[in-house]
Amino acid sequence: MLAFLLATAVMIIRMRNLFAVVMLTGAFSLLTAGLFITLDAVDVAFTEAAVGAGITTVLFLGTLSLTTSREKPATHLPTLPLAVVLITGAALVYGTMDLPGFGDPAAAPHQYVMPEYVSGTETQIGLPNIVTAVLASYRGFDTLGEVGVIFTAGVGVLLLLNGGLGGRARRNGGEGAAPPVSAPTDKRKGPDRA
Amino acid sequence: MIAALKAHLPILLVAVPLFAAPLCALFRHPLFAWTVSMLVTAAAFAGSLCLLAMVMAGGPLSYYLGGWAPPWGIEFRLDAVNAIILVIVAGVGAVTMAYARASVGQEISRAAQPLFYTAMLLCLAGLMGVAATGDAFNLFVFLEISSLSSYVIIAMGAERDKRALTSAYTYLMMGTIGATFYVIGIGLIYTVTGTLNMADMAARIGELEQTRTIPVAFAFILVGLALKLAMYPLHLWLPNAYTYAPTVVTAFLAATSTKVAGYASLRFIYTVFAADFAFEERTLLFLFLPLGLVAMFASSAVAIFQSDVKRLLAYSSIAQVGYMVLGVSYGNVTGLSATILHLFNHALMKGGLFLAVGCVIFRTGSHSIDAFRGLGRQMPWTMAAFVIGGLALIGLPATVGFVSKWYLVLGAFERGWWPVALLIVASSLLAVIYIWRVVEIAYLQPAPAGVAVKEAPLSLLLPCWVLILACVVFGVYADPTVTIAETAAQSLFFDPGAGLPPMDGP
Amino acid sequence: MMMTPELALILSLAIPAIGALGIAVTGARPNLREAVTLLTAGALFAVVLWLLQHHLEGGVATLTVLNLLPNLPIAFTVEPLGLVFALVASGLWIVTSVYSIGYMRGNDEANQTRFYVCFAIALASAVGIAFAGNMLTLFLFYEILTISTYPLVAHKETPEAKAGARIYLGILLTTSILFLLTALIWTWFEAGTLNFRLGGILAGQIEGPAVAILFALYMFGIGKAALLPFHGWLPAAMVAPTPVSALLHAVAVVKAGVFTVLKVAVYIFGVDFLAESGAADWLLWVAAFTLIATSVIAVTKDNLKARLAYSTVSQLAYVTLGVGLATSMGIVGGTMQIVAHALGKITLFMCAGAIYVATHKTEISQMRGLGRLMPFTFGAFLLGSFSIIGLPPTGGAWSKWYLVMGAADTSQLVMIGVLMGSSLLAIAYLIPVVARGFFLPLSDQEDRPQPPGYEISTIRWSEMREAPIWCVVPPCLTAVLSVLVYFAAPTIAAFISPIVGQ
Amino acid sequence: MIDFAQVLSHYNYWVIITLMMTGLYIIVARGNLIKKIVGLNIFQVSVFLFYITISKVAGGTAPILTGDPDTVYSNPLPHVLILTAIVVGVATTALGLALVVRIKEAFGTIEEDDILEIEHALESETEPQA
Repeated sequence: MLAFLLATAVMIIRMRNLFAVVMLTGAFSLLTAGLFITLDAVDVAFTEAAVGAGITTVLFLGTLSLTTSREKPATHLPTLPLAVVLITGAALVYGTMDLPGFGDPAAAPHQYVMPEYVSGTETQIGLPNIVTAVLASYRGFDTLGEVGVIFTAGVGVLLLLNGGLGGRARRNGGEGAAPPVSAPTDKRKGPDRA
Repeated sequence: MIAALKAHLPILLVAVPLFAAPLCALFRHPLFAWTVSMLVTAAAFAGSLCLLAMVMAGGPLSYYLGGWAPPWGIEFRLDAVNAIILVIVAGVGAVTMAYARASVGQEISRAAQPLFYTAMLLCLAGLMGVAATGDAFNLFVFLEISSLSSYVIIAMGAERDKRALTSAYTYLMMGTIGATFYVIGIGLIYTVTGTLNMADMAARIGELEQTRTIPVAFAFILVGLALKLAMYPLHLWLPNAYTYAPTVVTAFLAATSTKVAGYASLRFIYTVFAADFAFEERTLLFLFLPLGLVAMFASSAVAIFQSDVKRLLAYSSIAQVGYMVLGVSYGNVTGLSATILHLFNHALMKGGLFLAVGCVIFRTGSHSIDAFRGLGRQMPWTMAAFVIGGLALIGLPATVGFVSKWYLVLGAFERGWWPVALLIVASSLLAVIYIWRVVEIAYLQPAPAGVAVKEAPLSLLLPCWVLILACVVFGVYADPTVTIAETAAQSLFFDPGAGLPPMDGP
Repeated sequence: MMMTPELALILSLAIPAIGALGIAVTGARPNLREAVTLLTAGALFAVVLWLLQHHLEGGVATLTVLNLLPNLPIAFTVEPLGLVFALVASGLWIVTSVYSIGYMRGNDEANQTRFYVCFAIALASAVGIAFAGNMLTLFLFYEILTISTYPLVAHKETPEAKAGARIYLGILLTTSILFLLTALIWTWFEAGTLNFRLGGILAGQIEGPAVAILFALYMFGIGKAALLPFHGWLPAAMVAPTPVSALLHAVAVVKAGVFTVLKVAVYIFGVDFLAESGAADWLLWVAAFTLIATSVIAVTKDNLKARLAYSTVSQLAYVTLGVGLATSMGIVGGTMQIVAHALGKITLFMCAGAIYVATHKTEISQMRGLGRLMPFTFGAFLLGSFSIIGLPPTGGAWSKWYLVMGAADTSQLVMIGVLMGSSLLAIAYLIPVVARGFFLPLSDQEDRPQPPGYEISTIRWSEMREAPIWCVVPPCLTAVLSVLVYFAAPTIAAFISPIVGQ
Repeated sequence: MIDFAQVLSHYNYWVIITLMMTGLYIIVARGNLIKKIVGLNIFQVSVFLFYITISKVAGGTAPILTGDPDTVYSNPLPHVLILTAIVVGVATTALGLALVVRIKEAFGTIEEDDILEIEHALESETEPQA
């Protein structure tokens, strides 16, 4: 499955049709969700499928319908990005060398805080799903923050697309027709200058 | 009642703006939204001052959210370091909010104003959260709240100049990469320590110093935060974002956002990875020292050639971040105090300067250096504020800039790095050049014929002067700020993770 | 209300500051504004006199305001050296104010309110420097002085004025931030204090070449003392109106510079420590070179104010040379030189200004014969020149004398030669001005056939074309004062001798 | 130096790192603003994958209480974190896309190079004669 993921990612790089790219991204998310299930993360898998594969794709498609769906070919050599990526990747590989092996039950996260969550959920919360328990109680504030993030994004999208910025009126020029380039050259003529 | 309020003060500081924000969004009325924001920021400022007093008197405070003890629950930990950061954020927030009434009224359309204030409040809440929390992942969540809202409010500059959009986009890209790097770093640490509480991490990292994971995690967290901090050379998003954002936003973000990122870096460098950690020492010496110096000189030099005053100040900000980085690189208490002092001082002066430029924008509609011609006579109070703020940036005595510079140079002497000391003072001469360019144009060039510019209204001048006067007051009487900064530095330096509650089951 | 020393110290700073405010407020009504200026100047002088008397009675005046940095307060102390400087500055402010009023009105200059406000702030900072109790306080006022005089130098707002002001600010800020601030922090780092203490605070704290380096940082850092190669700001600032030049050269700015040099030598390093460590040896040579080189430049200048400017650079080097000698005689001579040069140079500048107001002439070559039209002005100029050259019966004679004595004490024969040579050069660049004024015919009368019996060397009262009286009386007054200083010199020497351990 | 067992137990990390870097590469190298956001998505999702991998305990089951005291559970904490992170990621994406829409409106293009060109033109237009 990991191999599939890789293949998808590489295809995304190669593709120029943004429409296809977006579809592939959705597929990428779905694949990840599948992986999550095999890794025992059912809640996450569900969320990823719904949010990552679903909502995100819808958002992308919406954007595409408002903008354009072709990507221009790159004009410059990707040497610098490659270098950045390779160095970062190398650093990460180096860093993971000393990580506990995959699925190692003796790894620190499973030894230290986690057992108390398990026992605590039983005795203190009384919910069967530990993830929900931690989410809602132990780390409830993260969840509150999460709500804050969604709210922020909502406000942001509303502001950007609807709220002001000259309002919708300016957008009546039609899709793709950019409003006239108005440089802030001579605002000295404003009423305050009178 | 008071006691309960006091006991829950840490969470209230974050929660009140967070919950007030929807209120603004719900009642779509500009004046209402502003009033709510103003009250909330003023209350947050009062609360943060109160908190600072409590911390200075009684030592670090720990607040368990929902009553769950760390490392299971999320903890807010407050010591002198983040208490002072909270004061900066809330204080500048309150001042800029007072300023916003007139400035936003002119720069942003009425329909968008309520949501704009909502976003401002969210940004404030996020920044306060980052500063207050003691949990590494919780920090990420708050960081994202503040970042997302700052992308939005920067983009609001698009009503005046569409380039605000692209700068917000660039910031979003770099900011998200930074945040993701941060998450990767946290993931690595979590994998080896099993905890997300910063103080707890610190305690458990001690045994793991030799692993290869820790340095890499350190690097990722640092790069992530440095992107937010606009540390040279990861500053590319900053000049445009500051230039095209609405005035209020620029002043607010310049004074708070980079400061909070700076704080978070300090927290990780000193509390989570104790400073005697050998890898870190090398990082400080070989990375921070040169980068700090390069930032100071390169960005100041670039600032000299800017024809846009906001951009000029933006580059100067990057240079000032260089000073902060330099202070950290000393690896001694004096240097660290200098950094913390400069976090505070720079917030005052840059905030004041951007507000002064805002007054000019308000009257002339432009932030090009040309718009400043003859303003010395036409807008005497505004320009006087600009001059004093500029002098503080240069670091002349009786201003806050002097105090930071003093400790920065003193730290260099303590370290025996006298060439660095000379470089610091030399770099402030570059500030003389770029500030004086503006001053000369404002005072010694005749105003363009035929246009009369009035002095900015009081509602703009007052907030601006509050910050500028603070520059002078804390420059002449730096005793309290220095004491706080030194306490903060001591606590960062000598007892990482001190006062951690005993690790029993919940 | 009882006058206490603390109150007097506060007043000495507050009066000019409040004066500045008052001037700003009354800016729209010139007469009232000028009255405020004069009143302020008078009040300040009175307070300083009170402090002098208090000091002579053995009283101690100190004042600690608040901690700028922990353990580093803004503090003030009255001591002889500072008193001398404060007296010179505040006393000459009265004279300059009177003169400025005549000059500014005579020339119908713009921005007069700004001019008087900045002047008052400059005076406040000069007093702050004079009474500073530690190096940090001194530095604080030193920088305020720099900033507050910048608008004065740029007063005319012409491109030349802007360029001159830029150089002025550039050099003064560069040196003070780059060297002086570094020196300050270094001192704090080594000695743990910046308080002025007799015998110095650095003695025993620092040794080896570091002493000389630190001393050099101080000496070059005090850009206002105009030691080569950081003298360029003085000639550049010549674009300013004459009263400003008087302020720069005589009242506050350069005096603040050399005063700081003396302070550093006496209270930071200590004369004995300087002499022992030999850290100041190089200074002698730099000062000597400055002295001679700028005198030579002065001779070549035709513009009167430029000539006077280079003369100032050269005269300031006398003070620095006194410090370089590192003997008590040198310090006494340096202090005397502050007084004498202040009186002498202010006279010369005011005369130059008076000539400009009356005839709009700036070049020496144009000034032939003017002496007969303006006998008082040129008479004052002559006395001022005497003081600069060091001829009796003027104050300058004593300062030069003490310096020569100091040089003799330390067997610096070369320095004696330098001092003598420089006096000769001073004769060469000052006396011709007067001589041309009195003994050559007026330039525009040369071609005209003279009426019979016309003696070119007689003064014709009927043809007098003096500048307005407010421009003429002040230089005459200062000229007389420089003569009086000649007789008061032993008193002054006795007054400051405690600080040099005699 | 690296023994085979370690490679086996760590290869999953490395694949994930490769994925991350693919995402990062798209962000940095590609000029299309939408494509960049796609890259960002891939980058973030790979990080999520990394966290979930950490949480896996060999032989464990999903962290839902079974009532059997001997059950080995996978670690729930990373799951919680990633739930939060997914939402944050989507919020960022939404905001980024909204910006793209606005940029398209304002500049008429969503290619970085074209935008830079337009901005450059604006720059020289507003540049003062000095």
